[in-house]
Amino acid sequence: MNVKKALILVSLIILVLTLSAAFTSSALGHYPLPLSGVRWLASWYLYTTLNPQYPKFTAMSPEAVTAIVWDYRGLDTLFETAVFFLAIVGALALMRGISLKSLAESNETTTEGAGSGLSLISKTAAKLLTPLIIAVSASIALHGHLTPGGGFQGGSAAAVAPLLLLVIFSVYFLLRRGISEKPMLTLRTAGLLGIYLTALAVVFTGLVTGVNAYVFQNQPKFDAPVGIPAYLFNTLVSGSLFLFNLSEYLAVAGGFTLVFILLSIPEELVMSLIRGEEHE
Amino acid sequence: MSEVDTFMFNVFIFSMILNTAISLYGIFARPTLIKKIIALTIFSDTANVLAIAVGYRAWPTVERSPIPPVLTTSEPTASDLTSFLQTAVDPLPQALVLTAIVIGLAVTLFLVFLTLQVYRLYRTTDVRKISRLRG
Amino acid sequence: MVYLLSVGLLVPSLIGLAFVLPLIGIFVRNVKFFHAYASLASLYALATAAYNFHIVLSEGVKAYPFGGWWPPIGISYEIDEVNALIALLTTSVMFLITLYSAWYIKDLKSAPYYYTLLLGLEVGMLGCIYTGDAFNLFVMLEVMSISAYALVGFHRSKPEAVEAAIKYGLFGAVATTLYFIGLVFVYGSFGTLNMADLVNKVTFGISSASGTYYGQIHAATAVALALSLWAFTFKSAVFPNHFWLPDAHPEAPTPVSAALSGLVVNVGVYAIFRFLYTIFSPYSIVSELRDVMLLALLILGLASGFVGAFMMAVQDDIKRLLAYSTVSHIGLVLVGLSIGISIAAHPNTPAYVNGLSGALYHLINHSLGKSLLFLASGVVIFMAGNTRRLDEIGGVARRNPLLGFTIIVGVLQLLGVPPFGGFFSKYLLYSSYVEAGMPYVSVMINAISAISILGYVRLLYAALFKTPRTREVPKVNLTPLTVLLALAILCIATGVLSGSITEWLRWIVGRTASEQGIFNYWFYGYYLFWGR
Amino acid sequence: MRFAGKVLGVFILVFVTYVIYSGSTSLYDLTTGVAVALATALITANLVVREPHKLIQLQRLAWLTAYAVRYFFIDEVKAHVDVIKRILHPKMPINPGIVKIPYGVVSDYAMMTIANSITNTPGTVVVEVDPGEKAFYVHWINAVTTEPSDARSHVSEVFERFARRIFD
Amino acid sequence: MDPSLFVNVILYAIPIYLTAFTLYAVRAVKGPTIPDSVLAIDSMSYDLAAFMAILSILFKSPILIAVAIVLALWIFALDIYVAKYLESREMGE
Amino acid sequence: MIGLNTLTYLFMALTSVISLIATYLAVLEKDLIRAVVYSALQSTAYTILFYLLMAPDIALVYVPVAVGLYPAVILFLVKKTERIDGELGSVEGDGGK
Amino acid sequence: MNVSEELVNQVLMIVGTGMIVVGALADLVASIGMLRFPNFFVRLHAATVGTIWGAFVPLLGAAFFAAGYSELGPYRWFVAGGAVVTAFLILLLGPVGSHALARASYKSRAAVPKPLIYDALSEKLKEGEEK
Repeated sequence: MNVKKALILVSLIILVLTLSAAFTSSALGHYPLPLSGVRWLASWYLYTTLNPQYPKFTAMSPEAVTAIVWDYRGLDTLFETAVFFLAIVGALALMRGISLKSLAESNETTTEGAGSGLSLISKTAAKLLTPLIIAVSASIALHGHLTPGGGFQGGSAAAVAPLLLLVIFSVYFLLRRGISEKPMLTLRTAGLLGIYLTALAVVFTGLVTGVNAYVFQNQPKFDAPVGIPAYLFNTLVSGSLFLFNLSEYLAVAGGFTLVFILLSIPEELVMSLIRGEEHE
Repeated sequence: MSEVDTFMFNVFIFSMILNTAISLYGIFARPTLIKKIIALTIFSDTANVLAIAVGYRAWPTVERSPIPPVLTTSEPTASDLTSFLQTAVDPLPQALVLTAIVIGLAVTLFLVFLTLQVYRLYRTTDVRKISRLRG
Repeated sequence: MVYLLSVGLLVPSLIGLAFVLPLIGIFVRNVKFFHAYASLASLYALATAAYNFHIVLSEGVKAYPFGGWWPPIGISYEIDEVNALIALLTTSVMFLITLYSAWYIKDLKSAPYYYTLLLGLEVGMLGCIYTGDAFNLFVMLEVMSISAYALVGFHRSKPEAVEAAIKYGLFGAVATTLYFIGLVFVYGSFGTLNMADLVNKVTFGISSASGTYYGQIHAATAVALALSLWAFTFKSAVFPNHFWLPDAHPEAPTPVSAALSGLVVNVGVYAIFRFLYTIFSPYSIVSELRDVMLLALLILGLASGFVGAFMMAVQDDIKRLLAYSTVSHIGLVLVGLSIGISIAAHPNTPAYVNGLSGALYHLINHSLGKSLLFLASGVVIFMAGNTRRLDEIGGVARRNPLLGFTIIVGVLQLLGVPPFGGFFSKYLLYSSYVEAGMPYVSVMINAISAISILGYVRLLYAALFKTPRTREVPKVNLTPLTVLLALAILCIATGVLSGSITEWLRWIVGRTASEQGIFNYWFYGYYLFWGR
Repeated sequence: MRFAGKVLGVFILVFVTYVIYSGSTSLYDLTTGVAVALATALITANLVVREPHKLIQLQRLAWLTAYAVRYFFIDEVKAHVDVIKRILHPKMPINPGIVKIPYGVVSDYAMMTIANSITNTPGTVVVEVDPGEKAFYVHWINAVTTEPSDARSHVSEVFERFARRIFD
Repeated sequence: MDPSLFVNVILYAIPIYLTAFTLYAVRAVKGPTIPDSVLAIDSMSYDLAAFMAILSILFKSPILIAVAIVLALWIFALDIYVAKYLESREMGE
Repeated sequence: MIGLNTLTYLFMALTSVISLIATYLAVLEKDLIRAVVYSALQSTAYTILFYLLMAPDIALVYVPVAVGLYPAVILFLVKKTERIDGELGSVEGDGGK
Repeated sequence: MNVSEELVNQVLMIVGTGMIVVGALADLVASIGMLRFPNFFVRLHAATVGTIWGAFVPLLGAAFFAAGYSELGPYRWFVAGGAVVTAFLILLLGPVGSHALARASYKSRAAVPKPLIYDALSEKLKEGEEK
């Protein structure tokens, strides 16, 4: 046991020394202060993120990070969402066949009283907070192409609302209002499909019209003359970025709520269902 | 004040490197799975801070700070873009870290569900007591 | 005409097929639907991967820029001969595994989740293989890994399975995060993440759209290579990082064991190949660092070969035995990959070409043989009444001659007996180290094969030659046996056609791991977009 | 009709928050604001509002304004100065106690307003609320009295008067 | 008057904020009980939200303000979790 | 007169030192709830770092994830499992169980 | 820019600066209180000082300051709006959080309110148990 700990310590000290030495020999590109400029690649992004002078070479969004996340490197983000999706599916697979539905009906009468959840002050405040949180999170998500924020940021902020209701009241409170596993899974799938279809929209256009087009294309390119309109009624919507943000907002909010509903399934129920299960 | 700035920035970077080591120690040496998960989140967060620090830039002038990589106008002129290029920080590490944070979150969530399942089957989360497998 | 749609659309469209599956699972109450859905999806993947392979063979290296953003600005997929070949291997074996799953997964409760995760696994592997961007590799590694963690823990009420899953998941997450730190160093010093652009900077030094270097690139390369190779050796379970594999692979559902052992470990090997033979190639300015890394890999490969072979001999669980055999074989593949040490073999010498083509050949042989054996072991376990212990299996394979035949084929393939592919690939590895002037490595390869005989013989004896304890064994229907037969035919084909396959692999290695290959990777992946 | 009233109330609340938070009144903000506010209102109306007719009585808003002015400029300042003195005093004169303070309002929002007002003035924190016997249990840094009605006149008389006019 | 005068005044206030944050952090680290730490983190984060608003003006990058509201919201959620943890038998009930 | 740049770097260093202490305590603390609280402190410190490194997007992602979701998830988990890490020790003010 | 608008801006900035400075001082005092006070329940009062004068007031101050600070351009309304919404959210969140923590730690005995001269709540809880 002690040998193992000593081994861990020694290797960690080596790691620290290596990383420090690497940093002090400017392996991160700079030492001791950051670079005085940005790397060339970054200047490409900064220069072309919203540059109407080069209509074939811009993402049409003032927000360079969102532009990179959804346009320049959209593939990463699709699969980042896929990782989150697969994590939720993995959790669902661990919880397969277990649902709160039966408990929710038996708890119909017992949980509305003053005995459960936090105090009445917290409950009243949570009721008032819910629409405010949704308003703020929607603002964060829908302005993702203009100001910091975006689908994930907004969606995770929106998930505070059901989470607070879950913690302050109880999970049965949510279930009685129709926020249960299946609607949340549907919401999540709808969001993911929105992302997916937006990513492929231009390719379909290209296939129909017979011109070249790329997967994840947003604005027209030199060799791919179709794109999603960047302006709608003279308002900047940055083409696909708005659609991506909206879809991701729904998907993330649904996903988080789903995770927390799954986490709040009582242990007795799970144990009673898992015990005596057949396996290979 | 350049020496002070340098010193402070290096304190920051070296703290992050030390954080990496401490959280790795937590992952490998602490016995409880929950503690390992906490340490894992700290570890991936530290990696993210390091990545963002790579994209930072020195102050263009003493008065003028670097700005986030977001244009604050929707109809930029050429001079807007030039000054944006001269002051904005690197957006690429930020986009990468955004992806990495969400991925880390997904993995952590899944590990939490697995830990719960381990507890259901073994009635403990201490890895020293979970020893059906010999490795 | 839409440019190279088959390359660009394959991976995203597969994940789209996975996205809707859990929702369909709520509405459709027929388990046959899910079998058909997953089989069609993986058939689509196989067809597209085959078409991509055809494109590469006929037209050379191709790159697909997502969103129309040219590298290094956007992400691009880049297929050359090696990754198109590995993708073809992956999709074909995955197709067979999906067919087999129709027999294995019977209950409606778990089918949608199982197939979603299996599709996720396939998407992750294909993404890792096709990608031409170092950060996208990280994302796809995570897609692959999280599906793998979830699939390992799929038998949720089995303590060992969940324990193996969390062990795998926890340390896998550390490994990928270390790879991310490596990428931070890459971006910090090279200022780019695109592999073709990295080739440009490290090898050709031609002024690039992403500028030149920043800071000290030797230190950065050392740290980045060390961290990323640690992550890749974790993913492919090389010796000090092999500890999770013998737990995780056996505890997964049998088809998944086959996918993990036969295919997922390949991804790590492929990534090592890409990093050490294309990006930081022998022609690069950091080749002396690369030598150190390759030497370390050689030692680790030999060590894991020995560890796997020794541990095989003492197992009493059929799936654990096969899992240790994976450790041993991946060690051998790594030994082949390490041929590029400059004291051993310069590029384009016979040793170099033999070593790399031997590694590739062995990779293919191992994938086919190991998935065959794992799938067959699933049938054996079923027939023996849900036991995995070697002494309780008691020769059930004798009751079913077809099954017995496939097991013999698989064992001979992995053992390396002359008419089978395993022999020829091991022989290539052997001869390459003899030609490179390191005969002691050749001797060790032989020793590893010799030690592993013991394990395989125990497997054969337990499954086939022991007299069965009971006369009554459950019936197995035709689906798994067809899959096993198909794999067995593939195994025999690799052996029978060994002469032409060897020539062909040598040709592939000459096209990809040579100076011309690196030039092509850079030219078609990076320069072509900017030069036109 | 009742539901429409509730929806309208939440709609206005969400729309105003959205527009203020966005900080501009461009076409984009107004359009998305209306959409978001409508969706939110339809989802949460039943949760948030119980008696929509109170929303349109303007005298309640006027009382709210008056209350805000008085609260922030008189009560808060007094309480802050008191607690700051206690913090900075070398001997730190504190005299803490948990006292019971009854309240007489009916609606939940009025109750919450009183409780938050009490908590938001330094020196008093609501520890527990008992809706059955209509009383707060307040941790008071300087418990000059333990008698419920006395304490009520010290701590929450003013808040209650306003809260009744605003919400009840 | 010149706006830079006001900016300078605020610049002198920054060290006061930093001292306050350090003291809060000391309390958060010292404990002694869990609610103490949570309360210290809580107050610190509300103050940080305010400080972030001020800094976004000093940095002349108005868009940084969005961080403040999210920080305040989630720190509140942390309070609620800890309270629920201390009070209840199961988090979901 | 200290400039804004020095103050920014000072804040950065201060925050990273706080995060270092919080990480150390979070890793070594035996009581898991305390560890969660310390990791929340560390997350808050990292949020400041992201803010100061001019990454509001990252801060907006990071705050929900690290301040909001990780503690919530781990508290759910601890509530369902056990509170003390490693060998049993007495925890003062134990309200959890 | 006309003169009256400039005057309004000046006033807004003066008010804003004043509120920000008040916030700084209140924060300092509150953090000292956090350190000096003997137990959790008394520290709650110091925390309130930090929340209202330490966060609410400077946030409004920042909103005023930004509204008058023309160098920020059209996005200054974004700062002002964000700061105002944050301020009012904190006004709602702060007390609820404090109350929830106080109630939970009292009920679960996670923090013991000592010294205490009078405790009406324990009497009530005792009565409840007797019933």
